[in-house]
Amino acid sequence: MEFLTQFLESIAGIFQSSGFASLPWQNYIMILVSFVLIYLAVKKQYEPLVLLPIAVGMLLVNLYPAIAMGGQTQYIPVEQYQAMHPGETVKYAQALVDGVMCYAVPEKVGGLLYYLYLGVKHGIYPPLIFLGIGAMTDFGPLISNPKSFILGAAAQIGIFITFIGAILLGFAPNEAGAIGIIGGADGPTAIYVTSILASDLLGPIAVAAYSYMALVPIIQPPIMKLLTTKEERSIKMVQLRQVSKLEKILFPIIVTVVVSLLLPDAATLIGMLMFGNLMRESGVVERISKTAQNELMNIITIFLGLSVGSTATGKVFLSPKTIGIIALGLFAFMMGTASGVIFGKIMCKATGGKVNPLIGSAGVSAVPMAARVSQKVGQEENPSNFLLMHAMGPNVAGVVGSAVAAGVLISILK
Amino acid sequence: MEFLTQFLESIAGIFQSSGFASLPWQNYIMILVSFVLIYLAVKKQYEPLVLLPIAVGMLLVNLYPAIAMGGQTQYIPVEQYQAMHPGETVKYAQALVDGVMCYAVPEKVGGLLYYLYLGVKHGIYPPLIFLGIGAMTDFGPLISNPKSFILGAAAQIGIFITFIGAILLGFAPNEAGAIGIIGGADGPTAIYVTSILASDLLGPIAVAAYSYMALVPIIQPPIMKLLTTKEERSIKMVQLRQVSKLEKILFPIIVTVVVSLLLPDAATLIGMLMFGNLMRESGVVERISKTAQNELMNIITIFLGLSVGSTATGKVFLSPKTIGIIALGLFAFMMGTASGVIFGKIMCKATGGKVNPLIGSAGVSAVPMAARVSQKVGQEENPSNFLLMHAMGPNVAGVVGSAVAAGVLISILK
Amino acid sequence: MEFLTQFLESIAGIFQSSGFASLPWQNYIMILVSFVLIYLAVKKQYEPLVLLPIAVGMLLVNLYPAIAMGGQTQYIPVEQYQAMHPGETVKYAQALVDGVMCYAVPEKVGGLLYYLYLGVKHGIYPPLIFLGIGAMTDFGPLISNPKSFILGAAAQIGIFITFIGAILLGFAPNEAGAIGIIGGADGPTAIYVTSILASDLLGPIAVAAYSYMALVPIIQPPIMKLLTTKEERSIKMVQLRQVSKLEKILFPIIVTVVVSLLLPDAATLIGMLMFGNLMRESGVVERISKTAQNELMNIITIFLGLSVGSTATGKVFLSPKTIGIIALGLFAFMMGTASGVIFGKIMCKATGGKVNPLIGSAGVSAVPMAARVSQKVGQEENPSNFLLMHAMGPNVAGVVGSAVAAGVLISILK
Amino acid sequence: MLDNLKLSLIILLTGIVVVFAVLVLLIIIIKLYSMAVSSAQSSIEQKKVEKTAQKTDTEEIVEKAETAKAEESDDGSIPGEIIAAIAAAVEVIFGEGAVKVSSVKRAKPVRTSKRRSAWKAAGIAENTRAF
Amino acid sequence: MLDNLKLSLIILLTGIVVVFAVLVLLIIIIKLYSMAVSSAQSSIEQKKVEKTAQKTDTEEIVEKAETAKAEESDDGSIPGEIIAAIAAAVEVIFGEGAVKVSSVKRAKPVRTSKRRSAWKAAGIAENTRAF
Amino acid sequence: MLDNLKLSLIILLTGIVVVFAVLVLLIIIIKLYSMAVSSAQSSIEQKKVEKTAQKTDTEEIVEKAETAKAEESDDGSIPGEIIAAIAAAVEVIFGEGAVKVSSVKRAKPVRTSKRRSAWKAAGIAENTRAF
Ligand code: NA
Ligand code: NA
Ligand code: NA
Repeated sequence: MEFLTQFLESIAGIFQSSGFASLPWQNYIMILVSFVLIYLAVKKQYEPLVLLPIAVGMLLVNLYPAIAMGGQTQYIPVEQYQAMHPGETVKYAQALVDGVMCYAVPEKVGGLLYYLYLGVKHGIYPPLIFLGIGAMTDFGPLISNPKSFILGAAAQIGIFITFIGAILLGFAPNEAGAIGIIGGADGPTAIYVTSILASDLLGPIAVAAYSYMALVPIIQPPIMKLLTTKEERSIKMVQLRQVSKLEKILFPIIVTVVVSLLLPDAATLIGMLMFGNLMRESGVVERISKTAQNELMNIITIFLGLSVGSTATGKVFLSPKTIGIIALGLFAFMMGTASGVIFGKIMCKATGGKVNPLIGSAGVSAVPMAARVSQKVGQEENPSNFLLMHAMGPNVAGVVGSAVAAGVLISILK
Repeated sequence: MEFLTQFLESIAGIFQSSGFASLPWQNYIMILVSFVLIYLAVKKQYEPLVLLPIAVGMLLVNLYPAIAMGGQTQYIPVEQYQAMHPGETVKYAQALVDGVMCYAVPEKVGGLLYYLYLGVKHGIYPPLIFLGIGAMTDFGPLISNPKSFILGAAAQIGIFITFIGAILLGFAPNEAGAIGIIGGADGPTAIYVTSILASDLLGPIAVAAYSYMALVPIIQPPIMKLLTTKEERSIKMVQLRQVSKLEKILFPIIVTVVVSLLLPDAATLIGMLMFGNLMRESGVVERISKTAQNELMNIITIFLGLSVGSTATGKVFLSPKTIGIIALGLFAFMMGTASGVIFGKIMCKATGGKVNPLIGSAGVSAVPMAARVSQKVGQEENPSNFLLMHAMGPNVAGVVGSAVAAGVLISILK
Repeated sequence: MEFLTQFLESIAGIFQSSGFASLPWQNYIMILVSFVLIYLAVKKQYEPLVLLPIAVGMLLVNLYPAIAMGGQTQYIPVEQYQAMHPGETVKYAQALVDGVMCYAVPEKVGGLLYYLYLGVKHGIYPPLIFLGIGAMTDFGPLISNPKSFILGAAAQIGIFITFIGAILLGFAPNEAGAIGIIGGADGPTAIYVTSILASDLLGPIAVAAYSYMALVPIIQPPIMKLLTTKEERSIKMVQLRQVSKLEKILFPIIVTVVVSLLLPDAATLIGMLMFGNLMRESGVVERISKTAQNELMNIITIFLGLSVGSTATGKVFLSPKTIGIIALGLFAFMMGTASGVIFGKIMCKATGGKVNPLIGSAGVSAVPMAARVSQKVGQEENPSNFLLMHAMGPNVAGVVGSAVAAGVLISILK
Repeated sequence: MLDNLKLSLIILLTGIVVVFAVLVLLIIIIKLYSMAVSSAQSSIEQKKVEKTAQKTDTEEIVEKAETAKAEESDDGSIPGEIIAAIAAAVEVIFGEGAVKVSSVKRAKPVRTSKRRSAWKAAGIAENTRAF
Repeated sequence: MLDNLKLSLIILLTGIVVVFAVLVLLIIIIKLYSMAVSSAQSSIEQKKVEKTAQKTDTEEIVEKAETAKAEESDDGSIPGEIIAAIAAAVEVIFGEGAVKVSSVKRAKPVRTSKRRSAWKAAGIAENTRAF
Repeated sequence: MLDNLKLSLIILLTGIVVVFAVLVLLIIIIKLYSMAVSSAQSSIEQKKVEKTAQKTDTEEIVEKAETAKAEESDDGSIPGEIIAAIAAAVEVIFGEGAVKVSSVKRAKPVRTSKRRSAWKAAGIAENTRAF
């Protein structure tokens, strides 16, 4: 009889610790949200390499919140401990708790995603992903036509305009900075800035940033067409000159030095991006360059995605803030596109019609998707028009530009 | 003269710190044990990918125990420190030791295997290996014939029967749980559970688990033949239906949700296994899926093996407990095989002879060895009988089953 | 008006935190030094796999010192904190600071290279690189002719002679040990020893070690020619016998046991080197062996290089010590080469002219460059002379030899 | 010891009950969704078969290209050069004449561009997309 | 300084003595086990050579297959399909007739099965074995 | 709120000014060094073109091999077997006669040695170089 009671208690205990009995309703909504993200990643192929891990991290943390919780330490008064373990010599950390000397005894380890998240919290993952991106990126089109930097700068104006919008919607300045950086259209930069300025918002901001990057082919064309004339869109640009190997090697060194000296808060991101690029262009360290852009980046991507997703708990995600972030993120992308195109028009005028303003929208980064959108919109108007390489210049300049913008935000707001 | 004395003292000092002068005799026995394991791994190819690192970890820790020791911190009273280092500003952690305010000055770093072991201690390595296994595993045969789950569940009964056996042999309940999980025939699960319930026993339990997994082709056939008739072994099963891509994509999501909700303590293992499988089946993230099943898993395997081996010090390993663990581990494998086959017979009866009971033994996991044993024993009876794919169903179900059983043990015993 | 003031103040604030306003002049010199190293790595291909990351780490830390700084913790008196955050329950660590109970509130995370450096500080990276080197190295020529160990030992004499030199130049004993190990001509060993004995000197010692390794073809030939006669250099050696697989498998096990027992402080390096070699020769764990020598080693190389470079701040590097280190490093290489060749001559005499003394210089390690230098100098004298495989024996013996020498230095000086 | 034995039996029962409960629940759910999925998919496939049966080879190719085009504008993730590649492959298999009229306009400019280094660079850049 | 110089000399001597002691000990041990290994192996090889000399090619192949079979039952780690693969390779090299009588029984069913997808799947699953 | 709005405007202005300042500075520097680099390189290339124009194919090959030799002795990092490989490739392309006199002496011994396992081992060992 007693035995049966105990058995039923044991079953009941497992049930009570189960999700069905303990999860708040918000978590079930978040599970549905994660399903939507999995659908978008798998079926619609919205940046699946990052959104799929984010979605799974979100799913897991809402099914099993402990997976993202830190370890627990028990504080046991020294005298009590010694009474319980006579004769034992211990090495536990000692601490004063409310005036009583205690041992800090580790009681429970943290969850997997808690440990993986440390790489986000300490700002380790985003620069390492930038290392891989640098090793993959050809800055040739930008070196060949350095004026592209102007477009890469112009498209960052959206970041700062969005900042104002976020303030108007009632966000605190640090949150507004993290929201604005969505307009940088650059995932690692957005995660890096948010982890420093407003780590609570990591989940919604990362989801917004990567979703809108996937939606660039939908968001940009109407704005581009609205702001340009048929004639402007038909402009053919002259072939870019060939860039020598030496120029390509010097480029990452110069950018590192200039940006780090002027804006120290951008040094880590830019430094690693340019180190990756130096590995690539030097041609003498192919072994480590390949690992940086493949296995290392892939491992970090998995860890980053899972742990960013694990910040998206119901309490944080299901708040009016998320709706604001989603709306402001779209606004940021649109502003960035618009300011890029407008500066494209200015350059068009200034060069007497040699620059097709469509390449301005590529300045938002979202490499290489935004450049392909420029190509496509241009070719619709004039099938023999090939803007892709011309758009790659502003496109990679936009990566540098958003890292610099990130430095400004961190410098003022942190 | 004095110089010669000092030189001889220096030589003597090195000799006194050498293993010859300082190692207890148990370590030499453990060194021999590690040689046996190296022999089994290299010559007999007993799960060499894991047993070889375990054996080397065991060898190193017994030759040089400091390789697995943590760092040392010196507690120097603040006043004393300041007297010794006048004018210096320090950043050392402060702590009260026996009522005296001290600086905690790091004095000595830990050994390599101490740091690598942190990934075991914090439960990080096993789920990451499950990530890779998930990305390698085709759950098609199980989705095609979901009733295989019954066999995957049945073969876990050995875990709980072995628990009773371990209690009878005098093991504490937490130790008994870790020993029982050997019957799960799944390395990462065994290491995960043991690191939580009875980390002292990691060495012998990991060695037993992987050794018996390598011995599955020896252990299972006699039991399978004993429990089945010639007619049962000759049963041919009908071809499995083709499984659609959508079903394969939904499977990991559903399993994650169901298991995590019902049994939170299994969520980390199952969640990562199924995330790996989702990466595989979605087909949109091949980059990271390949890294998860290759480089990431290989790196973790090296670290896991070395650090698990480093727990096998003489004091722990050379105890009657180890003999008990080895005996109980074999018992667990046999019980799991038997209960799998018996449930296979029940299913055979229930389906009017459509199920060959030999596929029941594959439910212990030990993927894909146990399934191949089913195939081989079946073909001995009837050379035209191909059970392999039918046995793969229970085989992969057994992986899920032992993770669920692990969740039960952790939930009750931790 | 006030607004304009604030805007200008904001610009001024960014400028004041910029490198231009805050970096001491030493950093600019170090930036130039890093340019020289980048030039040597990229253009002259001086060990680019390590020197390029070191140079970039050096560049980044001098442009942006915070990239290598640890996190900051604020100590806020408990009462004050509770007054500021009423009703909040906190989990911050408690500590007594100057007799006042405080919360230790994490305020700022550390820089990227601070975290990457932990792997150097805790002695994790060098053994893992040795793991990969072991998996790449064929010890066949050494097993075939074990007397090569004598030459591998002889070439380490330079380490201890250099120690005397460093003491004479006024270095402290721990520093002298780290400087001496440059003569081991083995990067990971030098970094490992220096991180234990004199971590302040990591930057200059690593740079010196790798630079001189790249310069082996310049440094060695004059010494080799000076110490040998034309007849000695023309000696042809008999073909080495074939080594069986079993001998190759036993070799790493035996070396691990012998060295670890005799000299525990060399156990970690030798143990991992030999584990890598056992993975290679056993032939049963190709999966993890390949990862150890490729992706794992490449990732560690990037982290190691960057973080070693980040120790080279102006304050440390621009001191007379660096000049001493550079001079002593060259001296160490020369002494090692000379003692190797001299022992080669002794062996030549002892064997009645069967040993070409030129293979002695290969004992310094610098695998396989030093062995190729022996080949080249030999062939200059006698074009039909092929010393390469004969020189590979002392060459790989030199790796073992410097690890043993490292153990002696650590054992006495730490 | 007696307590431990009672615990053993409780664990045995709880373990068996929970493991079977979870896995049997999985069986039920998988059976259900498998049925749902396969019935849904078979109805889709049937429609496809009916449609296809009414067409000649050439028409089918053209339609495929159009479908690709349509899908592209839906989510924008299928870039133009993929269509060109498909068209080129179709030509190789069915002969040059097969895609004569309707596809020439679409395919030709893209195919020309494939010879340009710009597109090659875009292919490389593709890899950086997700970051 | 004088103390440091004394320390230097001690380190010089200790270093040289210890490094040489360890490496010379290694020489001795390696010499010894090399001799042991090679004498053991040469005696084994001699036996093999004697045995092989008495056989025709065909017999040898059959014997090899049988050895493989025997080894398989020893530790169970060499699966049946490897034998089949070896047999197939042998056929390719020596012609179909070479493995006529004794191997047909063993090899044929397995070779048939190689065409089944089940075996292909098993090959893939092989990779997961160690975990 | 008003304070925050003021902050917004300051951030907007500061952000635009700093971002443009940094990137425009980069434009200037890149323009400058590009000009420097390309003018330096074009003058080097011109010299090369002039030199090359005066030679026959065979002479050029010989000279290339000598340049390689010279570079090798400079920093010692270009090993002899690379020259051999180049020479072998040249032979394949230009026929055996092309490298008759001056290169035979240099190339032959190395090429012979390429068949030795020692050099194969050295090739493998090459990978370990940096560590
Ligand atoms: Na951007
Ligand atoms: Na199992
Ligand atoms: Na050495």
